[in-house]
Amino acid sequence: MALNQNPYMPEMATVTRIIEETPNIKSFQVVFNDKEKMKAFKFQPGQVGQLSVFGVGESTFVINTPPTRMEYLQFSVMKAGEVTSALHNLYEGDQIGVRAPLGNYFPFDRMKGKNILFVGGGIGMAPLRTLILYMLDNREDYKDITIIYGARTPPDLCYKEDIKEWESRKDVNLILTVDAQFPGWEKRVGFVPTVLKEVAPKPDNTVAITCGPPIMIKFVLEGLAELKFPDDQIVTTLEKRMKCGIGLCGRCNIGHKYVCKDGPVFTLRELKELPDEA
Amino acid sequence: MADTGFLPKEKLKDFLEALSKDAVVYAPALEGDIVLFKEYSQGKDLYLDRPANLGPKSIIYPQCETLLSFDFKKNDPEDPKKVDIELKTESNFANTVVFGCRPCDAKGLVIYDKVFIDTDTADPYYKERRDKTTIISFACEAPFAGCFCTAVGGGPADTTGSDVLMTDVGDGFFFEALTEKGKAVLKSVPMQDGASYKEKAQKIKSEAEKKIRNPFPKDATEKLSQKLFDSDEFWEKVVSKCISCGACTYLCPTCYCFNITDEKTKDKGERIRTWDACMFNHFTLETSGHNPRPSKLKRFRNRVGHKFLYYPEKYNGVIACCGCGRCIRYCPASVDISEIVGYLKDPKQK
Amino acid sequence: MSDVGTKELRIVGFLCNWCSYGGADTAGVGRFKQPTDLRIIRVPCSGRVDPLFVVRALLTGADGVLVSGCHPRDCHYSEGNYYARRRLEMLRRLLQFMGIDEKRFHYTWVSASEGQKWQQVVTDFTKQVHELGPLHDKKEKAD
Amino acid sequence: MRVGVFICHCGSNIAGTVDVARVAAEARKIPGVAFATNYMYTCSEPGQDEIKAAIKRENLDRIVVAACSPRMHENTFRKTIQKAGLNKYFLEMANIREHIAWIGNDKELNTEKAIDAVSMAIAKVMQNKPLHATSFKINKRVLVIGGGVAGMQAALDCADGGLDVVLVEKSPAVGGIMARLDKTFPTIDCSICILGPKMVDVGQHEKIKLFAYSEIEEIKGYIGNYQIKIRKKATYVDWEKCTGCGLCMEKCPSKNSYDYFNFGVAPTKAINIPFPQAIPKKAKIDPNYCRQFLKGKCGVCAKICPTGAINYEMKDEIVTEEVGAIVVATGYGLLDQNILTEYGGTRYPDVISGIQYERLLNASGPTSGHIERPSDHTEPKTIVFVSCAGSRDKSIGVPYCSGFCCMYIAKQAILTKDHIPDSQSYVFYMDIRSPGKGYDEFTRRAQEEYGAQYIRGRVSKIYPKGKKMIVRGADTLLGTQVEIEADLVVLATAAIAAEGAAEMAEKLHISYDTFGFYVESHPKLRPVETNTSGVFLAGACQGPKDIPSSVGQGSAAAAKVLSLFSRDMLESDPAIAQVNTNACVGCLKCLKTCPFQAIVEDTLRSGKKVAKVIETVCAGCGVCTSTCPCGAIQLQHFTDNQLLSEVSAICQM
Amino acid sequence: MSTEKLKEIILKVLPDVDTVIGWQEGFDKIHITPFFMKSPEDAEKAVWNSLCVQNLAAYLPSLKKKTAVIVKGCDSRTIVQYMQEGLIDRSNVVIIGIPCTGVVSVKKVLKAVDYQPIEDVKFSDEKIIIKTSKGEKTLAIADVCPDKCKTCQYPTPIVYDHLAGDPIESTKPAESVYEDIKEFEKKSLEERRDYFKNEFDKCIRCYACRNACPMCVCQDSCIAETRDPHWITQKLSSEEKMMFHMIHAVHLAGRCVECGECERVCPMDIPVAKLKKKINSEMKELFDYVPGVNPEDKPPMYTFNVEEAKIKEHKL
Repeated sequence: MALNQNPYMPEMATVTRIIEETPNIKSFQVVFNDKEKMKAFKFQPGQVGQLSVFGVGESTFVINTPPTRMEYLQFSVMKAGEVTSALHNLYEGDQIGVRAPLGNYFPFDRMKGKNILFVGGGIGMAPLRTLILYMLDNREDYKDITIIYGARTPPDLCYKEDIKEWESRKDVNLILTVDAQFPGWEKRVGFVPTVLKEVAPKPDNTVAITCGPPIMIKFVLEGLAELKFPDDQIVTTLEKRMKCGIGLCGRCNIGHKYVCKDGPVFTLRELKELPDEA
Repeated sequence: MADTGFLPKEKLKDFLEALSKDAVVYAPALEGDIVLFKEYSQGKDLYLDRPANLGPKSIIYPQCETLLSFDFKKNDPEDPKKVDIELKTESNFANTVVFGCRPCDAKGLVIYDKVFIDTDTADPYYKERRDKTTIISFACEAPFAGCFCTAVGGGPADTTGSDVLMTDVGDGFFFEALTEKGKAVLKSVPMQDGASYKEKAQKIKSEAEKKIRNPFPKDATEKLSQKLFDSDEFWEKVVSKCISCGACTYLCPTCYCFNITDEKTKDKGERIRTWDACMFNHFTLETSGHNPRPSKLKRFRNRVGHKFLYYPEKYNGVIACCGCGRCIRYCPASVDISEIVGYLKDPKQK
Repeated sequence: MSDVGTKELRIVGFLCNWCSYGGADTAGVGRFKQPTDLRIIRVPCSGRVDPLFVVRALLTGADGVLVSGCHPRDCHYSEGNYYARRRLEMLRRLLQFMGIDEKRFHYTWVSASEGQKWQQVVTDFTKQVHELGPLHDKKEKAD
Repeated sequence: MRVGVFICHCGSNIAGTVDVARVAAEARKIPGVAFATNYMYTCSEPGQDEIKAAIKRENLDRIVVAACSPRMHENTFRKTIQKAGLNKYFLEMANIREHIAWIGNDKELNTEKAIDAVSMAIAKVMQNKPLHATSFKINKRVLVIGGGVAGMQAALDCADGGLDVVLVEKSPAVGGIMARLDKTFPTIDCSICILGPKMVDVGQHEKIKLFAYSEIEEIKGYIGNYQIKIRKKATYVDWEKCTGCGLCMEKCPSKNSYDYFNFGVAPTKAINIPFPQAIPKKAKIDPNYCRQFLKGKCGVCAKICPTGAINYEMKDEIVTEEVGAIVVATGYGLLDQNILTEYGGTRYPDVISGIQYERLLNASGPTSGHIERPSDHTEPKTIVFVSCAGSRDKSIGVPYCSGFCCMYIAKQAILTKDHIPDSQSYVFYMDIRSPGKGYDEFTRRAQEEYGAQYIRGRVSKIYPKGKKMIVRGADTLLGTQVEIEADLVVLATAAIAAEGAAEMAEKLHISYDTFGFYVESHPKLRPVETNTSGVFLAGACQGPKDIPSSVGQGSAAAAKVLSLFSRDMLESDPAIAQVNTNACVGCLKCLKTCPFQAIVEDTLRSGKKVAKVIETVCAGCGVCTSTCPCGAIQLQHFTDNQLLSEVSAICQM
Repeated sequence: MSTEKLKEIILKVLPDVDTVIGWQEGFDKIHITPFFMKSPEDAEKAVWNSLCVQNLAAYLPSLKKKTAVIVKGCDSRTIVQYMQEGLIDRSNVVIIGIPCTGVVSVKKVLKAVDYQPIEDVKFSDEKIIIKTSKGEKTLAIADVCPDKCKTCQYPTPIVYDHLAGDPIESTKPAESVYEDIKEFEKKSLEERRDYFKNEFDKCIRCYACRNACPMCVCQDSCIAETRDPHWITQKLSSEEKMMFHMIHAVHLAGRCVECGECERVCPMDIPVAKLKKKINSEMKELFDYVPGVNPEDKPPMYTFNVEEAKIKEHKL
């Protein structure tokens, strides 16, 4: 499954398309230069990849296209540090390195036959997108799908094309929200945790998957607890400073778990067993 | 018979020179007042009186190594926008013998092995060097300041990780091969049969073991107190004096945390791996400024946790500490990890 | 070939924008010929020159480093060169101590009108560095 | 990243000694460079159009122009790329003309050097970040320093343009040197008669706030927002009450006070109004001569003053004014005659300076316009004028020409003849400098109509002989030695920088030349601007000037201020220091070294103490950046990483 | 000075402060370790003897609460320098000074006893008696003291609120302070360059010297580890090691209080303090400035004179 025998060796890939999702988030569609490897590449929703801008460094991003759609791998990058800034300086046709797949993935098998609640904020929608698309591609395996997605302002919402499609589907309940009133915005206004409580989904036979900024996650988890979601039906993904991506370098551990290898996907129950070092 | 051997002291240099023919030999040497592993060459002084300040870990797991190098190539003169990147790795590690490290140093390598080799993503750089290296350890006759090897399941003549164990039996050295590699080494050099020294060596070794201090119960199954481990107050008490430097981790034969950084010039560069230390603030610092382990208390707790809780949890109860005592000996503030673990194992201690 | 020696050496110059960079411009306008070894980095003020830039340059390949700013009292930022003077004097003495000939490092003041002085400074400093020869063994590659 | 590189031929200026095509080809090889070309005149309109077109066509995001000095054309190209949609800070220039092509003959070496210069610029531009100016409000008040004719002109023009003006004059009355002149050349009209109305206007203009007998204590701030501390020196007379009646001056028993206004031609009273037309017309006590101060008793003026304005306890007072621009019109000074030892220094009372002679000629002067010898008050018949008394003399540090002496000597020779028809004037000159409208004709009139004898040559010695002064000099035209027995000798002492000019420049953060005259932004094209934006120059503080030039500059400076103030907001240069609060440890060493007090202590929400830059105060010198040990405060556009990238572009072993 | 007197002061001060930083016995008899005392019981364990080498003042800037700290004369210069630079709030610090005639270099003692594990240590009259398995060895403290003690100018703390003992005067001539620097400068340029290359090549970049340095205010923000700014790579070449030590030296210009901690803590025995001491000698020469002596002084690198009496323009 690994692209390379040497786990540090990236696979060279070409950026085929760059989408400006928001003023500071770009999505990169990437195809391995080696067509055979592209064809043979296998991964699971929720797994991540390390993108290399050579000379600058590597950084971890979730593969936000599902394994059911393999024309390219998509990564969404918010401009923050050195590597993300360098990625933002790329053009279509530029070469990057990819180490993937890394880490664990969403327990989508165990979610079969259940209602699914996605709660996402900002760039946190990236890991959810891969699972949403995967589930939509296997729609019959899952029951109700509810997506609560919020951002600071409407222009800060990612995946506008997907949103359009999800809105038009009857089998998806999409709830969008922004933090404050915005000219032309007619949908909900309010922070994601507040909207979650307003929507008040039932915990029965439902798995909640949440991802977003730390402060949002904190209050979403509180909200889910209020709504009586049990800890093992809450799934989240963690983000940490990572270097090796293979559980060696020692910086992303929380207790004995390495986020890069044993994560990034954890149930709330698993997290509660670990030291408070998120 | 190549399983044991004996060399009179004056023949030791001949032995090393013989080894040097087929391999690069690293042996401890005096550099000013400190002891370092240096490439052995003819006539060079050997220094075996005390453990090296920095063990042999840097030979097998160098402090800085190139993971890969890259060249930016503009192959199409018509299209300066198109830049191809060629990646290269190099491996030219020669057969190596580490001579005269201590049993604790060798044990440290076994702790690395589990991380770097016994995994589905084995580290090829480490593995190559490990495979090509033979370890000849030198049993300790007496403990050195801060040592506590027996408490973590080792001993002054522990054989874990060594290919050959060497014991000073007074007029010479007694060698025992412990692995096939070890046998091969002993075979390659003419040596007296050592069988007659076996008993004497054994006695020296068990005498030595008795001299090692035991800061906490040796029984590895004895759990650390989770309550104390989780208590900030406890950590504040024991590590307020820590200055957050990396001396303990860099000198530690079992610490392996690393950093990966890219460096480039105009049209080429390399990705390098360098030792890093979990005691540094920046180790876990994220771009946003958020740090999951923001204080030295949290970082120290993670270091102790890693060695005495997390690693054992992952690897069948094996403690990721070899008790060499370097972190205690060279700590600028004389922080004593064995004392801390002692508290954690027996919170009733005052 | 450099005017003063056989092979060109690497000399890095940090020039303040308002005086010395202008002085070098003036020298250019006046067609005052100079040796070619010098590579100029423009900084707003000699006070911007962290002594560590000099160290970095000398450690990574420069054979000489020249810093030039406005004359004392004439700093565009009124005080920058006073700080530069203290820092660079300290550095000069430190370099000599650690075994890098202080003659490889020179700091001076050249105003925007002193084209001829600039020519003199470049010529003399280049000559001085050439007399010392290369600082690094260029064959020995840094790892 | 897509860098575009443009190598300019500058005709043959660069291409003559640099292989520009090769430089472009080498640049093209560098990863990140998407486009590189060479062009005949990059700064020309088609050249700039080519850059804009390439930015669009090649999708370039950063530009390097290798051409002349950035001091020449950086702004040009910044505007160019801005027009093409790039942030203007995505430009770097490599100076391959002044620093390479023009100073080396070896094409091969020049080309190598140019390649390095371009590589450095490319390395730096890749580190550049887009910077955005922030706007701030302008305080539309102007400070004029100096109430001479230039300063008054600037003040009046600004005030008439609707601006509030703060005019600070260090002496007790405005008028400057011109107020002391008798007549002006070449028209011979009465100086005070033409200046007087201007002085009255200044005194009465509702938009002008006049601080006479005041000095600038401190200047803080930046263009658009200056805070000025003004020291109102103690006059010991409450000017609110003083009516300028002059009774005090009349009755004052201290008759031997030095008369600054009259350059010591005759003494004055310890309490005085400097001259009849003085604006403001207020009395002031000179405590160096006043008996009340020297002996602790007298009090005559206090007793006599009808309004009770005298206050011996008065102290200097500091007032603060806020303005948005500053016009510096601090004028000039005159060489101390004592330096001219070969002329006797000031030992001979009948060897006087031109300005002193001016006071002798003046009807409101100490002699009421009668020319008399200071020694015996007799009328002189033979008068010798010595030009270049100090000027054009390297040995005393005045290598330059004072500019106006030739003209005023001619004037004084003419006036002398008017006053004393049977007098004979001699003028020793080196060259006659008379390049102005009607000027040369004027000097000829002095010779031809008024019989002044012009002798080309230097005076080597002046010494007394009986009641006469012997002036010995060479006549270089005749090649002989001349000796003239003079009754009075007038020296055209050199014009030098005003007293305290350097200290004032330091307060203003402007530069001054070796002689203490202030340096303009550009000698041809920006003659009244300084390198410190918001500070303008007028008059002789920039160099010796005659009245029309001074007045012209006063108006020019006013025009600059008015055009600056035609906007409500100014844009600040974004190339200033910025603090990374994550890295800042709050040691505040930067605060200690900032020359502009632009850094203050700040506390973050987390309670962390950090440094904070006041954007509008920061001038962008970068002293803080090289002070900060942790690299937390970075001068934008000259960050550590930007400069390090340049270093590594050329220093890779 | 008696430990008893010190304990008395600690007990007196304790109620007013959060912590008293002192020393206690370490993992063996030769090692003393810093001790953060919170209670009277803690105070009982406090120790003072010639093995109390650590400069405890270095902890002060990182502590928020009111703290008392025990300082030797040399350590007190740290506090004075903190005051010059505004790095501590003096009213939040209680200084317990100890007059000190010299401490012991553990490295030198260990060397003297062939690095044998130490079983016991006793003091007697300017001497230290070391017991190892090979017997007892008596060493004169003067022979095994750190180099800084040999030229100590400040045996009594410069600032203190309480003094545990009577003030003592320095017996060392002031000119002796920089003798070692002058001596070293007799070496040729090349010898000096080789010397530093060899020494710094031993560096493992553990940053113990930096972290132990009381004047390294950056600590977690140190540019030795950042990429913005990217002054230095993580490579282990001689150039990078040299660069790191130059960064340390240059940043300490006019600030190094010569406590010697950098050198003491170096696990590789590198003479880390040498460059800094050289700069100090120049600060004395150029600006007549000695760091950490007068709280009113301004560190010379953060100020200037328009006319510098001792800096002459260099001719080419």
